[in-house]
Amino acid sequence: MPSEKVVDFKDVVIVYDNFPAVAGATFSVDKGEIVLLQGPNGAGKTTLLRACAGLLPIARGTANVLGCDLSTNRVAVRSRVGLLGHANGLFQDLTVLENMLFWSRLVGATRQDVDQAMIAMGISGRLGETQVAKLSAGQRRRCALASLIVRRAQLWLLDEPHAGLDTQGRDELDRTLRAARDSGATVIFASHEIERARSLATRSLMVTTGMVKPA
Amino acid sequence: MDLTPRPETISPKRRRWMPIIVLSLVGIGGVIVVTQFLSSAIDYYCNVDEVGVRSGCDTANRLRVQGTVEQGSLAKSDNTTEFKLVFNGKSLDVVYSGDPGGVFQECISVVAHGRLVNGVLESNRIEVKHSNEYEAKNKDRLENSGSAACSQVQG
Amino acid sequence: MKASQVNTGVSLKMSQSSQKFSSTGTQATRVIGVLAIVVMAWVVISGLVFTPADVVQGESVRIMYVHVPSAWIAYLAFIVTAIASSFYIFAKRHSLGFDRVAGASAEVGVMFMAITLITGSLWGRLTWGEFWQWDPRLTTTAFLFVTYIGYLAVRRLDGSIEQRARRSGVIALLAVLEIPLVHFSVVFWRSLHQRATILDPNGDVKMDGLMLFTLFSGVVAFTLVFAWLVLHRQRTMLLSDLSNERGLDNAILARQSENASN
Amino acid sequence: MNQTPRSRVVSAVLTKDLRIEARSRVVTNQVLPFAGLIMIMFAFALDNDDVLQRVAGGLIWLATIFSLFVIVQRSFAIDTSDSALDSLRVAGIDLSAVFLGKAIALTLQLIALDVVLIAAAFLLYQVQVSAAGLVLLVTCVICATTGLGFVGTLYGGLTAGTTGRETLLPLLLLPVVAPVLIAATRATEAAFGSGGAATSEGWAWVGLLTIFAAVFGIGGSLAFGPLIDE
Repeated sequence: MPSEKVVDFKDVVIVYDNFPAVAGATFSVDKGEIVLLQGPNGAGKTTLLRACAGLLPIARGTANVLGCDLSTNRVAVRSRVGLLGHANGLFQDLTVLENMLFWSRLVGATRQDVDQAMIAMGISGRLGETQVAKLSAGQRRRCALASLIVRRAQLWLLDEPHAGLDTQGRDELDRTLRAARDSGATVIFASHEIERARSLATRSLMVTTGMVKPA
Repeated sequence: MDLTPRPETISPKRRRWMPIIVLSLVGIGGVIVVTQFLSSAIDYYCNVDEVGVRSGCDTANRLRVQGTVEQGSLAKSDNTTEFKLVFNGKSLDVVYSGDPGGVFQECISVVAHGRLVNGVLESNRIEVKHSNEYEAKNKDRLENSGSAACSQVQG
Repeated sequence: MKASQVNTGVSLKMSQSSQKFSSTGTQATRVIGVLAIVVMAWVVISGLVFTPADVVQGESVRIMYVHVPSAWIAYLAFIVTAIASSFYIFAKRHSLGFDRVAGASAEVGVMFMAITLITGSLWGRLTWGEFWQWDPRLTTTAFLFVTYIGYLAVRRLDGSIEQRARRSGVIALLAVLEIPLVHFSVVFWRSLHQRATILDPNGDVKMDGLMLFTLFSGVVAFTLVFAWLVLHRQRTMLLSDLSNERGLDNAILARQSENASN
Repeated sequence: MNQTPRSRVVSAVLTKDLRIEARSRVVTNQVLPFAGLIMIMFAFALDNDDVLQRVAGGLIWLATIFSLFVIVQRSFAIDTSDSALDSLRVAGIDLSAVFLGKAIALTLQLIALDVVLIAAAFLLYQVQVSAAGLVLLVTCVICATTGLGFVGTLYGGLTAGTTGRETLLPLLLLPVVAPVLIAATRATEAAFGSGGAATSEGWAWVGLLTIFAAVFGIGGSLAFGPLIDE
């Protein structure tokens, strides 16, 4: 292993809609960490997470994720990360189970993986047969988290994972993220639930106006 | 619950040239289909000798007939213009309602639109089909004998 | 040099970042521009005065000196677009300079194609008696024109410069396939439009000597105009990209100082 | 080395798109009546059996191509509405498989649409078809809709998620699908025997349709990934 650094950003600028949403971010994340990104709205947390997933071009600076240089090989990163964005990425007209089976087929997960993930997020049974359009916001979030779990990524990127979940759901989520870390994954997440997030994270980073500092 | 990261997924190396070769073969096939099998359907006109013979030139339909206006056949009256179209040894009488105007004259190629009635093409539109020859309009040539001029213009 | 403050201390990903601009002209474009004016003047005088009228078409043959060169240059422009796009797409280092050349060339090509269609319909009215006929050559030309209008519309879609280059590159490579279809439509099918005189496959050019020379001069003049326009347009595109880049530098500084003041 | 096999991605995307259509019935409830309306309007406007029989082939394919614009936009709206397209990008799969899956789903919807439109032509325009003509008609529908499915998916992916795509998509697609419109119309006319056309004349047009489908099938699966990967 040449480096245990999973994410390594140096003076990274990311332009979104002609605006430097990230304006010179320098930070790194080691393997096995659970890193919290905190900061006010519009600070660039979402942009950072999407860039780590290889979805946004790097305008300036050097960015390295899981050994891939993002400015030259953005696509290679995508097969190794799992991203839960603001949106859930679910199909409204399909049931919870159909959504889960669709994503699990794409990433090569088994039916057993799906069942376990659905039990873990509390959406198995009758809820599994319900169309996503008829679910509450919190239930949809659980479904999106379950499809992230079957992904079994090396790097988990979560944008406001706690938002919309009830206490029980948040406990389930925290347990799952710790278990993933223990199995060898790395987690970066953004959250406004500072108390809960701090207890989950092994380290916090402060994101303000497109820059990253230790919190 | 198993949360161990999956081993890296490596996309298999694809042969980059195969699709391009297949694509060009398909393209060649396209050219052959278009030029060999579809020409009669896309052709703009039928030649005089093909009327009623070639598919797509059926005498029942409205036709576009190409030929040369025979020298000495042009007869203009008040409302009609009559002339003979010749091509490849066959000829066809054309009655055009009106005066074609423009550069219409004897000895040039035209496309006449119309229907066949008793072996006569009743036309209501005439387009001059210009050949791909361009020559200077000079006095010498205009004074040449008519037949020589006509053979010069025929494409 | 007034423009020397451009890109001070900023590493630009632009291919010509070291170049300093006071205008989009250079020695080369000035020479091309002057040559274009001289040759064009000769084409106008020769086309309108020196060349004879055609034995069949009469005076309307003079439209040919504009119509044929503009059609050829439109083809040339679209082929340049396709070549530049393929350089952008297939080269290891996706250089945006090629994308700008592709875009500039397509814009000029659409202009020449419009000139071709307008002069062609005028000539058609005089010779065939019709402005427009749905014959194979005219129909395929119309499709080609609309395709490249679509290409320009794709370049204006929102997204990053790289996205613009990739999307329009794919369309350019698909659209260029139409050109042989348009050019050979008069050979494949019987068309109202005459076959090519100068690019005759058998090589016997049936055209009066001075007419031919004037037509060639027209092609040279239009090629020079094309080159002049593309070089300038490509540079204004570069300048606009550079100014965006400068705007970005300012935006980054503003964003960072916003941070310091907090 | 456990990249998900292409065939599995293709079938997953295909069943997903078809199942969503079966549930939401957007094509059935909106596009089909729209296309049917085009057929009926022409029947009223050209109240003449001779003319209608003659133009039946053209009307079927004109209605198909107008419907194509709507179905393509619907097909990509499914994926962009809740950012599922982002999740597809991050899933680390071969995106040409997504292209094939979506194109096949689109083709099957178009075939279903054409079956209804052809049935409408039989009812409204009293067209006739022989056994040989029926074989030609079926082949023509399959080849033409496959080509339309490929080209629609390619251009739909190109404009997916951009502003102004509603107007841009027809502008881009119309010149490209014009050969399909012409070829499919001529082949259908040959199958119906409209205007005395012989059935055998239609097969060359079907050849053209096949080649169109092959070009955009290969070109699309090469280009779709880079276009979506942003």
